Amino acid sequence: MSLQVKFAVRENVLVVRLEGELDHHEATNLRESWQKELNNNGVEHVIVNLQKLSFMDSSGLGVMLGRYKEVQAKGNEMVLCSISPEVRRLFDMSGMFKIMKLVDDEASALEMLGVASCEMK
Amino acid sequence: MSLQVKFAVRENVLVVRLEGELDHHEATNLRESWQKELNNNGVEHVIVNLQKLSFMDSSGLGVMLGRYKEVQAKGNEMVLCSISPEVRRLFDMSGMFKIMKLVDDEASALEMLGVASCEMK
Amino acid sequence: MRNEMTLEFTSISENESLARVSVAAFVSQLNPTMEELTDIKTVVSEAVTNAIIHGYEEQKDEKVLLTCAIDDGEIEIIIQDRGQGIENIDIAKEPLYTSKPEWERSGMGFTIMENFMDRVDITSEPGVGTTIRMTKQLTSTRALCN
Amino acid sequence: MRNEMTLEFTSISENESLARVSVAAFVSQLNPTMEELTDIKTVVSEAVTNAIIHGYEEQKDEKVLLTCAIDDGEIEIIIQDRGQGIENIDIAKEPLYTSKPEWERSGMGFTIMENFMDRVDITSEPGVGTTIRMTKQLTSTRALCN
Ligand SMILES: Nc1ncnc2c1ncn2[C@@H]1O[C@H](COP(=O)(O)OP(=O)(O)O)[C@@H](O)[C@H]1O
Ligand SMILES: Nc1ncnc2c1ncn2[C@@H]1O[C@H](COP(=O)(O)OP(=O)(O)O)[C@@H](O)[C@H]1O
Repeated sequence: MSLQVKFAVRENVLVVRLEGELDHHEATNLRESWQKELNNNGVEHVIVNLQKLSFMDSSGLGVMLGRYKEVQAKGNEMVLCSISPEVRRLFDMSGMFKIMKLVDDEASALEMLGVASCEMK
Repeated sequence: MSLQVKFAVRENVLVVRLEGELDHHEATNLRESWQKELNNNGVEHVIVNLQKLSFMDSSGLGVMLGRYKEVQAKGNEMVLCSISPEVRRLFDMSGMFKIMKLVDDEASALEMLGVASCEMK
Repeated sequence: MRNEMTLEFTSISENESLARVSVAAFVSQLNPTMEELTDIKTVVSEAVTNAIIHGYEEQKDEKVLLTCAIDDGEIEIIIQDRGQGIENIDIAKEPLYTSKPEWERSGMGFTIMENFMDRVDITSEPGVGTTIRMTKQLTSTRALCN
Repeated sequence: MRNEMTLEFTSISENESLARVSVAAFVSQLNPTMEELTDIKTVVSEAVTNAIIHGYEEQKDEKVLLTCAIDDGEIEIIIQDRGQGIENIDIAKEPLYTSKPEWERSGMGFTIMENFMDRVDITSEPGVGTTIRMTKQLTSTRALCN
């Protein structure tokens, strides 16, 4: 029921794949590990893959908004993809898509950020 | 989390496939529908397929033992198959396999009961 | 028929998922839609999180009390803390308002509760604690009443 | 660190799964093995079922009380009813003994509790009620203590 987080780097893009449930308890750890990844690796843009995220509440929104602001402050982009209907309800209700971009899948997100869309490791 | 029960008849054998969790709440319904099936269809022997049963407690043992006695009283056989490790613990502990036969899968159970082992509908 | 559960637990963030899972298991007796179940898990998570971080300011030896009752397809959820209470409820309810921006709170908790439930009542007294009472009629049963 | 939950619910069989699911969600913080988790769900199911069918004889407006505490990998589960109580605990504990054979009870409830837990204490008074207290040390944490 807890949260699994996987990071991958593709050229200058950090891909964050979330799996499980993102609540206040998980938010603190996620924030820390995510910030660490953003400071490494010469990463610029971010893709958040929500495909396997089955639950999220407003503590999750806080983490997303926090990272979005950091990325945007450096003139870079953050794109969400592969959202499930469960999690989409919260994003719709809270108007998050007026701020962040949402695309269907990782391939589209990579393309949007100018990364050649071949196989991802 | 509740129990799904599927019955199938193959020659003179009633196949009972259980899916989900079998506790006291579910046991009463299961008992009734199972007894109805035993009285129909010219059924003699019984195979209980436990493959998708994820939980069972002693109320479930009661239902199994009850049907076993009814089947045995008519000189027929009841065979269990495809038990999961979770449910096996309870059966092992309570010595059920000293009474009932357990085989690996439905095909073996059908063979044991003398039904030709072709495709099941 | 009325069915009721009361869950009391230590005020630590590990128990946020316990609260969601228990309420979800309880209300699933009413066969809610997937959307309704998600809404209910979300509002429970919001109110319990608030009790832990705002009510008790992360003191780990307090208790959160959760009551859930179902009666003819109506769900009532009450979440209570005996923490520091809310000075001004009208301000607290405003979308995006948070007293803890440094913790990356989004200030959307109450807005989400009010959107996902039919009714939300907040009772709070500084120094005494906060009680959130929420109700929701499930659509499946609402249709049956017509 | 100690963590505690108390769950009180109406004495109807629909709530047997609620009790299992809540305790499972709570103890999963300790990372139990699959076997340990199955054992715990099973004993909770046994004791709660007994409270509902034996303690309250299926009266649907009573309450079952469940407490679960975890402390350094030791799990304590207490299940209580204010029902009719047990006349003779030694007889009740015997494998295969049941006072309700006509309901297809297997008489294995207490035997399962004693096998799957480290310790089971039964306190009961006719006309007052029954309390089952069970403890179990998880192997993962037991290994750490050596
Ligand atoms: N249980 C509570 N006890 C004390 N204060 C609370 C409680 N719940 C909410 N509040 C106050 O109301 C504000 C708004 O809550 P909410 O909309 O959930 O946003 P957030 O939790 O993101 O701050 C909180 O920042 C806090 O000041
Ligand atoms: N909570 C309880 N209240 C009253 N009697 C109980 C309670 N729990 C158990 N008993 C008595 O102990 C007997 C044995 O219990 P158990 O081993 O669980 O078997 P079973 O539930 O299959 O009868 C029951 O048949 C009942 O007479």
